[in-house]
Amino acid sequence: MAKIPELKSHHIWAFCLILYLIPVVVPVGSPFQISEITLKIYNIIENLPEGSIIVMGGSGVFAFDYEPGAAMIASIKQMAKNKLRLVGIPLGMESLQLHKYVVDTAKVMQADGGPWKYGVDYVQLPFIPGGDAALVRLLTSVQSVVTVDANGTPLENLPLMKDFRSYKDITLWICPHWGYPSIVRYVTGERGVPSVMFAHAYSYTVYAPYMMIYPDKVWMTNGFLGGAQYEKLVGFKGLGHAAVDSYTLISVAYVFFVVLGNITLLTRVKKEEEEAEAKK
Amino acid sequence: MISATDSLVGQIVKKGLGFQLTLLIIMVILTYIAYYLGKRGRVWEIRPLEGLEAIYEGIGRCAEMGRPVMVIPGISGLGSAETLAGLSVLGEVTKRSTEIGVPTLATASSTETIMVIEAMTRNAYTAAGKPELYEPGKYVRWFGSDQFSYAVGAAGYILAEKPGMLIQVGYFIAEIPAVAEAGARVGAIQVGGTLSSMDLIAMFADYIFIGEEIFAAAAAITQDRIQIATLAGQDWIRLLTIGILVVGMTLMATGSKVIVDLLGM
Amino acid sequence: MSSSIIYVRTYLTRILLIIGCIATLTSWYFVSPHADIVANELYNWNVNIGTFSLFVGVVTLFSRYLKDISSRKEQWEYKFLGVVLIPIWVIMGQTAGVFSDLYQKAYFNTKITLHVAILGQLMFFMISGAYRTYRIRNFRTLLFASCTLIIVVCNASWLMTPFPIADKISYWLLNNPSMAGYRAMMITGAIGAVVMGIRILLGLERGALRATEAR
Amino acid sequence: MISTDPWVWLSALLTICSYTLLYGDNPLFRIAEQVFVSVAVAHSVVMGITTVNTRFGPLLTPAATPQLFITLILGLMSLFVVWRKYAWIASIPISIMIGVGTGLSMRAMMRTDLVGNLSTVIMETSRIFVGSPTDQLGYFIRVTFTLAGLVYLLFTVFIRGPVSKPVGYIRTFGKYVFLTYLGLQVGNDIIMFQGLVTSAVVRLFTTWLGI
Repeated sequence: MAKIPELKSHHIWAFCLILYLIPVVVPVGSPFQISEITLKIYNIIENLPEGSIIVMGGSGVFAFDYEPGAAMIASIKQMAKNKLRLVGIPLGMESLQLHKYVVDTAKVMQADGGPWKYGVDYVQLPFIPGGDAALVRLLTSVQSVVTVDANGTPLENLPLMKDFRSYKDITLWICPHWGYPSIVRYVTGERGVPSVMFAHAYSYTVYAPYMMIYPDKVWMTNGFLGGAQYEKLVGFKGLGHAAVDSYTLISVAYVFFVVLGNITLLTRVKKEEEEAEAKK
Repeated sequence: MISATDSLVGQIVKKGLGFQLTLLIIMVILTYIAYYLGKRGRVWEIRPLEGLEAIYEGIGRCAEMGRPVMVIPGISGLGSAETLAGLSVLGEVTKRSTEIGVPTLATASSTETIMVIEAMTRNAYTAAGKPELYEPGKYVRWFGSDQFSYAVGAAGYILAEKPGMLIQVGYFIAEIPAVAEAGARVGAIQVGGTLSSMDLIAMFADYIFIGEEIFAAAAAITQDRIQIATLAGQDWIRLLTIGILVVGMTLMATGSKVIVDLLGM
Repeated sequence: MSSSIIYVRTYLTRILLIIGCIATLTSWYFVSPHADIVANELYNWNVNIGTFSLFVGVVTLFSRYLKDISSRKEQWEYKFLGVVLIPIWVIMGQTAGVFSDLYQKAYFNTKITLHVAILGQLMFFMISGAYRTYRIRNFRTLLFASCTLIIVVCNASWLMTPFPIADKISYWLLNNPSMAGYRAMMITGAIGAVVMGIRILLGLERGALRATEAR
Repeated sequence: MISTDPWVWLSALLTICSYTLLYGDNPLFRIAEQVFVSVAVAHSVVMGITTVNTRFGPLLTPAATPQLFITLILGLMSLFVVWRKYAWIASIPISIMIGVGTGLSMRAMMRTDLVGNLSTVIMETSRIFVGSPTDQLGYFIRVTFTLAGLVYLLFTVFIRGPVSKPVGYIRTFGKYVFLTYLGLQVGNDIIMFQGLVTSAVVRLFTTWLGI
């Protein structure tokens, strides 16, 4: 039996890069179904009373939070359609930029032709340092921690902030950030406010125990797949769809290379056995 | 009388938090007792750790193959407990491999960690009676303090030196695949352990330290009484939680929710 | 420095640490309006003090870079680029404002673009790594590789579409065996964190304060 | 059509620079990395100045409070952490932050991560015998895997006598519980990392080159 030679990493990478280009040139348009948990979150937001205040907040690194951003953008479109109100609370240094990115991309503000008016339907608070201590204090008194919005406008001049003083005014907390444990521990665990995380595929597996601890108050989507499902529910195609499209091919490549690696190992073992036999 | 006490406690301790507070107090007591015993000289035995045994065997195999060992204690500075655990492993590996003439190579991204590794290497050669073999910068390399400049440098270092064993124990995050893939390319035995990105380490490593095993490994290597006592104190608390679980599950099977109610969730 | 000053300093930091910790715990566990007032004040202090931590990085980086540039240390040219870029960026940021469209565009098209690209390319290492390491030599690799491959294929639409149950299998695996494994770690991690807190409180562990000890 | 937006060009070129890492270490990657590090640090400075203005602006108004002044001093003291000789000055504000952080972490970990999980495992026991067979198996796995994992993570406890063997088996099983979790997690990670590559590829080929 002939030994299959070991592939060089550069060849594997070049092959994968070509695979990535295929959906860009010829969109695969891979169909996928909606998971129960994504549908549940969609329905929760869908059934919130008009005017409910939703918080988008937490801390994380933008590049990682790019993944939850897919579902966040879709949910913002849904919120705007259902006349819900949103407050952005960035607790990480890059969170403010992520919040601006998702709101701008959702195109829900009046300047972009959407229904939301800044200060009335959406307010973006500035970055709040202090970590968990800031979050804990903010939950009992927003205005004691922050007095102006991200543009420097005093909060008393923003109609939405007149209705948002403490955790009691929050209907739902959505976290599109890595720092979800803090949200579960302090917002849901200590104050009982339901929370949703548009989770990274990585964080779904490690934060899943929180869903079991608070089964009626904590829900999570799963990574880009969850993002694509949310986009589909809301009715548009964004990064989630693009990621799922390329994943169709990459997942095949992944399995292919694992199988090939094992065949290579098998032929090597066989060859070694044959050589040992011949020596005898 | 009982109701009077109850109401008094109710006035002091917030509703539903009594058990959690009691558990916290028990944990304080157990932690202090373990510390006290450790300080007075009590030493606990630590169970065998697969990763540690693999490291000891691996050093021998490297000697047979004539290839060096490479140890990376993470990308954090000395403030991280994981890095300190990694340095303990590195210290022991350097000592053992130097004694049998196997070079131990190392790299890290933090400059303060690099300084400590360099000192450890020098001490190991002096202790082994071979100070003439030590040269600063010969065994320890630094490729920059940024996560990915370190990763690129470390991968290149691995491809150039072809270590027989690659040990990554310490604080690591997303850069693991870039370094460990190089280890796989040169066919090194890989041993790894970290807390935050263990899945990525596990993907590449032949032997792993699972979760807090890295601290157990550090305690076992250094035989530091206080570290071992901390480990023992945590074990008592772990046993207590297993006990609460077993009692709660047994009662739950008989239809009683008393433990769940007591937990106050 | 005289030993008595070091003594006073050490005790002062210990006392402040204990006050912070006890106030936070007391306000949560006990019915005490006084503890609530102290804790709330300390939370506000934390927010204000935390603001300054944003400058620590730049001070460290600049002092290191300037030293390397002046001694023409290896790769000093790249550091020079950094020393020039940082002030320009700060001026731009202060002029435009962090919530402006200009700042957002600049930030997104440099730092975020680069970060996403660098993290993304780890995918390539993961594929070539899987090719080499997922070789079934023993039960351990068999278990590990099969778990990975099951999730990889169950998340893919090419399997999910003809077999809708794939999605359910994927979630079942993540919500049961995977979740339970991590839960055990979460429980021991929580014990570790609480014990660490107790050790800090009892003065058995200096933790991050080690960084500020006089040398 | 190829983009004419200079920001898109910058973004595309930096993406290419960072992807040269796959070829090996090279000056283009070093430039990209330096831009990355510098912008990250500069961003923290911009955020810092903005936040100081917002938080300490009232000091220049009649609304200034003594507490605000104290925290300004403490904040400035915390900056001494970078000078080794005077790092002790920073220990005072840092001790307040560590104290509060430790207290918060202790109470939250105790409630959610420890007691919350214990309570959930116990509750799950009651669900092992109800519901569909898949659910029953799921709850059984949740409870047994958690217990086995906890037993595996005991390091200094040795059970001797007749039960030592069964405990040994549980411990070995615990190791495989963790391997199962880690294997499943890597599988789920793949979609995250590959999604990030997708966004880079889309940026290069759709946004920049207009394909």
